[in-house]
Amino acid sequence: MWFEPRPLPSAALRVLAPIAAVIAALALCAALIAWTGTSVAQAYVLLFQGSLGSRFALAETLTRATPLMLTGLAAAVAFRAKLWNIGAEGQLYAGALIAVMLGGGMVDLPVWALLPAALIGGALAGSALLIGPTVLKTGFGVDEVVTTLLLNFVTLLFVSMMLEGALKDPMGMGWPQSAPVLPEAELPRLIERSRLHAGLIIALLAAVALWIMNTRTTWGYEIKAVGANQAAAAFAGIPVNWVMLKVAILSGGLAGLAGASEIAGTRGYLTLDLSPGFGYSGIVVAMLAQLHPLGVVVASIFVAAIFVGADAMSRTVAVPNYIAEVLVAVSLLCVLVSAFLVRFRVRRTAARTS
Amino acid sequence: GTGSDALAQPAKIKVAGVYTVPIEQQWVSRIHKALKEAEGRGEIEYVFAESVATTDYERVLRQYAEGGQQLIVAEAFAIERPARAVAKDYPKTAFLMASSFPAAGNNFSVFDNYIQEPAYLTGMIAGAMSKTGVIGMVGGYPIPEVNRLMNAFMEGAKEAKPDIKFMVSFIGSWFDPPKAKEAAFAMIDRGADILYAERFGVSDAAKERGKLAIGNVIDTQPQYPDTVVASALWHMEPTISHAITAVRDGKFVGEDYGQFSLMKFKGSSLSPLGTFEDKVPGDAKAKVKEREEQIRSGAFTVKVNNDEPKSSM
Amino acid sequence: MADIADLLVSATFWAATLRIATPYILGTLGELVCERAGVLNLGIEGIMTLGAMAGWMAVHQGADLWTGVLIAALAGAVLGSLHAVLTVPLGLSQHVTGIGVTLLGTSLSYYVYRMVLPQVTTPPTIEPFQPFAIPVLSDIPVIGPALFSQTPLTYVALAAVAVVAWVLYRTPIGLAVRMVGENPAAAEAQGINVTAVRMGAVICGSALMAVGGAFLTLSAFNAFFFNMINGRGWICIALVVFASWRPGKALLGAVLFAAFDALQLRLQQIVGPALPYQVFLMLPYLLSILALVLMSRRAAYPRALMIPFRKGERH
Amino acid sequence: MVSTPAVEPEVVLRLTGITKRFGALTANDAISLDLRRGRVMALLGENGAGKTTLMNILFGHYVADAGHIEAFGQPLPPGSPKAALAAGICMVHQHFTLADNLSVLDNVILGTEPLWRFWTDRGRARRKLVSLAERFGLVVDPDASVGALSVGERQRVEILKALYRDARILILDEPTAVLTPQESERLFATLKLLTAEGLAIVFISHKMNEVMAASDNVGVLRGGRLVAVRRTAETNRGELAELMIGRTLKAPTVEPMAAGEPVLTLAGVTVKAGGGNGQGMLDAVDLKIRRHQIIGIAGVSGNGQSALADLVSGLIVPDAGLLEVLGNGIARTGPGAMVRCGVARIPEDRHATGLVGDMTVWENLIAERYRLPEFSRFGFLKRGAARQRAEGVIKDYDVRCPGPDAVSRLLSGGNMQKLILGRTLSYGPGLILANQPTRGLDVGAVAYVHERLLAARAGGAGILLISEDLDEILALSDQIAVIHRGRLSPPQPRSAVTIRQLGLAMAGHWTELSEVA
Ligand SMILES: Nc1ncnc2c1ncn2[C@@H]1O[C@H](COP(=O)(O)OP(=O)(O)OP(=O)(O)O)[C@@H](O)[C@H]1O
Ligand SMILES: Nc1ncnc2c1ncn2[C@@H]1O[C@H](COP(=O)(O)OP(=O)(O)OP(=O)(O)O)[C@@H](O)[C@H]1O
Ligand SMILES: [Mg+2]
Ligand SMILES: [Mg+2]
Repeated sequence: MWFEPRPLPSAALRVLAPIAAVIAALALCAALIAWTGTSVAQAYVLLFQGSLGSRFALAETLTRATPLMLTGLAAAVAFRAKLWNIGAEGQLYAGALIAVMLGGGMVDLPVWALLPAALIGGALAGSALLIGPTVLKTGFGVDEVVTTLLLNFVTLLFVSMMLEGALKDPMGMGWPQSAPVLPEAELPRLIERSRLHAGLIIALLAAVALWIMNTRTTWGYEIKAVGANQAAAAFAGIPVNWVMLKVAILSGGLAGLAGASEIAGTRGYLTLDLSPGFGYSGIVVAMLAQLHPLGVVVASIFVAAIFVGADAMSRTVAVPNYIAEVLVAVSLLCVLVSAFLVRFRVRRTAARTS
Repeated sequence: GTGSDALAQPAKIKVAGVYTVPIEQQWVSRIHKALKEAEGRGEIEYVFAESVATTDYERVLRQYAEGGQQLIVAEAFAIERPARAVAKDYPKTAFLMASSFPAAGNNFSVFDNYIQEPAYLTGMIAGAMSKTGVIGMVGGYPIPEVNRLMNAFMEGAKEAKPDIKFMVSFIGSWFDPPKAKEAAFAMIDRGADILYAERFGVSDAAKERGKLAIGNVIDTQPQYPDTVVASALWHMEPTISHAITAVRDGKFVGEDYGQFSLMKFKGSSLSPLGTFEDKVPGDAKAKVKEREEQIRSGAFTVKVNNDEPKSSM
Repeated sequence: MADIADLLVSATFWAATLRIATPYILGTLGELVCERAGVLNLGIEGIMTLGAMAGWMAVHQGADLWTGVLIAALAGAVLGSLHAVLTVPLGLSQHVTGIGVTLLGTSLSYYVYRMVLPQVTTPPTIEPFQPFAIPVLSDIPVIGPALFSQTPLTYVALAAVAVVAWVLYRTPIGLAVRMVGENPAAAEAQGINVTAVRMGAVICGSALMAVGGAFLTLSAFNAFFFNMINGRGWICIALVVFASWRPGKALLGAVLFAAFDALQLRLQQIVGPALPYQVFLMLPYLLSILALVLMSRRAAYPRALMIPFRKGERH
Repeated sequence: MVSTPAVEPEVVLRLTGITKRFGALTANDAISLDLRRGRVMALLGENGAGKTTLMNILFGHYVADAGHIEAFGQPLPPGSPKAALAAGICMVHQHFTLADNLSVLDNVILGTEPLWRFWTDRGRARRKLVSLAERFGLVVDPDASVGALSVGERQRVEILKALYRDARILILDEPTAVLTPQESERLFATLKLLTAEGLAIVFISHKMNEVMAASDNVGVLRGGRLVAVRRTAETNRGELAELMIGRTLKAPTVEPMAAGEPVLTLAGVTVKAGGGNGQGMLDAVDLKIRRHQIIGIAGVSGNGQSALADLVSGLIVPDAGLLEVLGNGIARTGPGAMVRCGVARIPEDRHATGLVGDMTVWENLIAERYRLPEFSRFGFLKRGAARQRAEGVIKDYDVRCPGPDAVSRLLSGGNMQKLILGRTLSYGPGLILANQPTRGLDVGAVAYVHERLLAARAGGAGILLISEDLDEILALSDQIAVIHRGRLSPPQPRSAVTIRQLGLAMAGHWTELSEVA
């Protein structure tokens, strides 16, 4: 058996493949659900209802999708340039840290400036954190997978240090948490009695902006060229290192923004469990979307819906809520395989003439 | 609406538990156990969600509130503000939340593990049992829930042996038993012969090295019959039954349930010495007994001290 | 200061160091074997979790401890072969597949654990491996208690270092593993089945990682906890780089890292919180990054690391 | 060797009806071939004719779609290099298959012993290797790291790999492509020793003189089909060339022209950083190229050509010395700066550095100029203008592709090269860097590229032609210089040098070259 590249995969194939992958994932996980003795059909119906079936469910799904969208875009923009940023988690915390400092009034700012300062400051913090590994990569050839991964832990420990030290909330009864941001630094709610906040709008705008950037601008052009063939890009005169740096600033900034928007939108203050792995899930989202910014919107809503829906389902029927993560993981792997099958067709070992 | 209908049998109250950790975790296991028992008595219908990430916590609260749960028992520790916002949004639902902060409004009550009293008593026992005069204490993070028990324990130990020394360390994680065990080993290596087991893993270190341990929140003596001398037990039953009654009678208001964790209300107790009945010196037992009586009668109060405990070596 | 010096020469300190190091040694060796064959395995965190769960669960269900270790290795091998199939013959992105495998390994472990043990209020426990003092050797002062009074899996880990080093540098199969990590086309031209060797390496490496995970539930502790691996797998990834892909240095790196941890736990009690404990915890990561930068130019990293090799394609 | 004994030796290898398709492309079309003991069979054919593919099938890298192979009368299982090796077939690949980080010995012994053993007997292996090396004059240090070896030494290691395995059939795919003429001669002497011991050899080459000198039989491939097999003694160059390309080849004519003002001046240019293991740097290079002038640079690859090309491409800056391009003293150079001052650059490797395979034709066409007002405004691309330009180039340069939106990866090599020519030459450059401009192209495309370069020369451009193909250098250049270990010989008029002199000069004997001057 071997794999033969398809010269030009058809559009239908490319659209159908991820859908088929998700169906395959649901089918694979059906076995786990059946193990509990629950009806699989009922479970998936509940999953759907719990994620998209009501105004509340939808609002919750979108709330959870918001940070995923931003970290997904962060991964998508970096991966397009083949900058393997595995550090979105750390960048998210860096963004949250700065956002909570600025939004909490650490620097004297007019009230109207609090929110923009928190968001922009958070984004810049994320950028700053990715610049180091990027410079090490372009300048010294240090593998950014390892450095960005390691920086996640360093950042988390640093945040932990701040939360138990300088930033500890004096009113927090000793909990390792920061003081809350001022009300003026909070993102407005989009729907009453829900958590859905304007961070979603920011994420959507970011996705559209990235899409326009990718398709219409010189920046998008450079990034694509550098990602597809760095040597050729350099030869043509595209400033590869500078493009990488721009990508790092964008990618880290988006991840930082995810942290800032979580602070300003849902939590109000910083704890060490701000993110249940949004940075890592962002990679999943980006891959599901095949790095397309608008695809990221869809994929993040999909992942969030699975999480929220599976979580809700698990509370109605006796399926452990860990099923949510299993579903996401299996979906990711299935989508990877399906993307492979779009590019290659499987051939039996032909003509074993012996 | 909690009104009972024409039938004599009152309708079961719908209760939901929301926990940030798995239900095996000592702290949450006490709440879970009390609610399970109430369910067993037919008083409530009980559902729960465990290991809920704090990001998802507010949603789960809201979903339960939307879903018509009458009483929600949960932890508000890391999500104080969102939890209170949810309670405001759902005034008909009763919220009983673990919290270090005061109660609020008409439907937000708070509770906490105020078991410093039995902790003090276990300290007295530890002080009496220590031969090296060094006690090791391993905690997760220095938060009030941990600090006040450690402080009370230390006070008790000092009463029994004024020159006793303490080593304190925090491992920076709630879930790393191997690491807690290592921290405990480190203390044993430096002379501790009794360990205050705030985290899972500490008693195991004591057991492995033939040292003693003091339990916390749950009674682990059955697992460590030759190691765990005594434990300060937490009983959520008084808190839970008070809340259930209040909901059933339509009288739930925001109040502080902290007192229901006190010994006076049977919210906490010193575990029976069990396998150590004969090993603890008689006069120590007598002194503990005396203090216990005084605490119950109100003649002696154990200070609530939320400050981070410090090593004294 | 004198306290710290005393500490550094005490047998108990080094015994603790070796104990803490054991899962890192096994995990790092496992990752090293994968990477030597050219496959980055970011699935390590999930594979270690699955190993910890599967090994423990087997023992809890009545198997003896060594069977538990075997089952952990098997479980690791199974999850590893998923990573192997996706990254070797299919040549999918190794980062992303690895993250998917980690996600799957951890969530599946939790799911299975909860399915088997749905209603527990205290964590069920098993009777774990006990320290086993090797006669004679353990009587040597300082070194004896430090090295030779460990639980059996620590000895297994130390032996694994020697075995992996021997296999890589002294045997034909080891040469084949190194070759497919350096230049798969060259290996194929010498009649080596690149796909088989790479997959075999990933599977064996994953089994080693899983045993590293099982150490935590069968030896270091006696129960399985969610989040129990707690980032130890990621550290192994860094340690491999720190060790320049050499088994001996991997041992050194793991021991150094563990020594920092052991020291940190003790310093907290000696000097109190003079420095936030996080600083100590950060050190190993920062040192790894520094090591990466220092040797990036001349690192003898496997040249074909992360480069897929599909048979019959132009290279 | 040329004289054939009355009795033919036995057939050791028989290919029957080998067919191999890559998608729509038929790389091998029902090829049948016999190889006899102690004989050398040369395979000729244009680039892409399917020679390597055939050998890859024989060696088991690829599986044929149809056909079968017999070695020594036994059927050879398809798709298994291991089986091929077991049958005594060894292959020296067109691109070396060695691991740089491992020692020579490691590279040689890999796969020669059962995989599942507890140790490797290195002592014995080393003795065997050393004795083989001595017997065939292939001296190389068994413990040296391959990464530290020269190209010629690596070639020796490749052959030693085959000998170590007691090869009975040896396949050499373009073994002399990277060797100096002298090194090639050494290789052929070794091969003679081997055939005398009964080894059968297939060797692939584009160099007609080698084929004539060293082979007993010649097979000619065209478009995937074996169009002829001839006894070497009974054929001649002309016939073979015609068999290969289907028509006779007209040599390009270089009109004599008066050189104009200088377009490129290098004075004492030194480049320190650069290519690995001490090679590939430039050492005090002087060079002047004028308008209407083609200067050819000959040399064995890895002697500094890349550095020279990178310098003129703007990828690197000189560490010392002066670089002047079209009247501009270049201080802050860069590919963009070079393009803007009028340098057209044809890179060595069109796949790796010439084009971004996954981008479309129009995207590739603007790669050098996307930031200029011609193609963008306020950071937004003018896609219309870019497409329009692509359509123009496609027409003017006869790029065969579906249109501006075609993905350039799917173009054939010749059309890729036309695309690159169109990208640079259409702006009327004053200086052209042509680095291996025809490598891997079929003859038609080669003629087209040469024609375009000569037209640019006539139009006033000066051309720096770097090529490993001496015939190309001799055919196009006004003057020829040889580069060796980073040093450049003074250019000599083409009429004053011979292939032999060039070969010696490429090996470092410059005196040969200056004697004529
Ligand atoms: N793995 C592959 N996938 C797709 N196409 C291939 C592959 N290998 C070879 N080809 C195509 O098959 C044809 C024959 O290629 P091959 O390498 O055999 O040519 P060749 O005669 O060896 O040429 P050269 O003189 O350049 O070495 C070419 O068009 C080539 O692009
Ligand atoms: N890997 C591949 N995938 C898909 N199609 C290919 C591949 N390789 C070659 N082709 C197809 O085969 C044809 C010949 O391509 P190829 O690149 O071999 O041409 P070439 O003239 O030999 O160029 P070069 O010598 O530069 O490789 C092209 O039209 C291309 O569509
Ligand atoms: Mg070709
Ligand atoms: Mg070829």
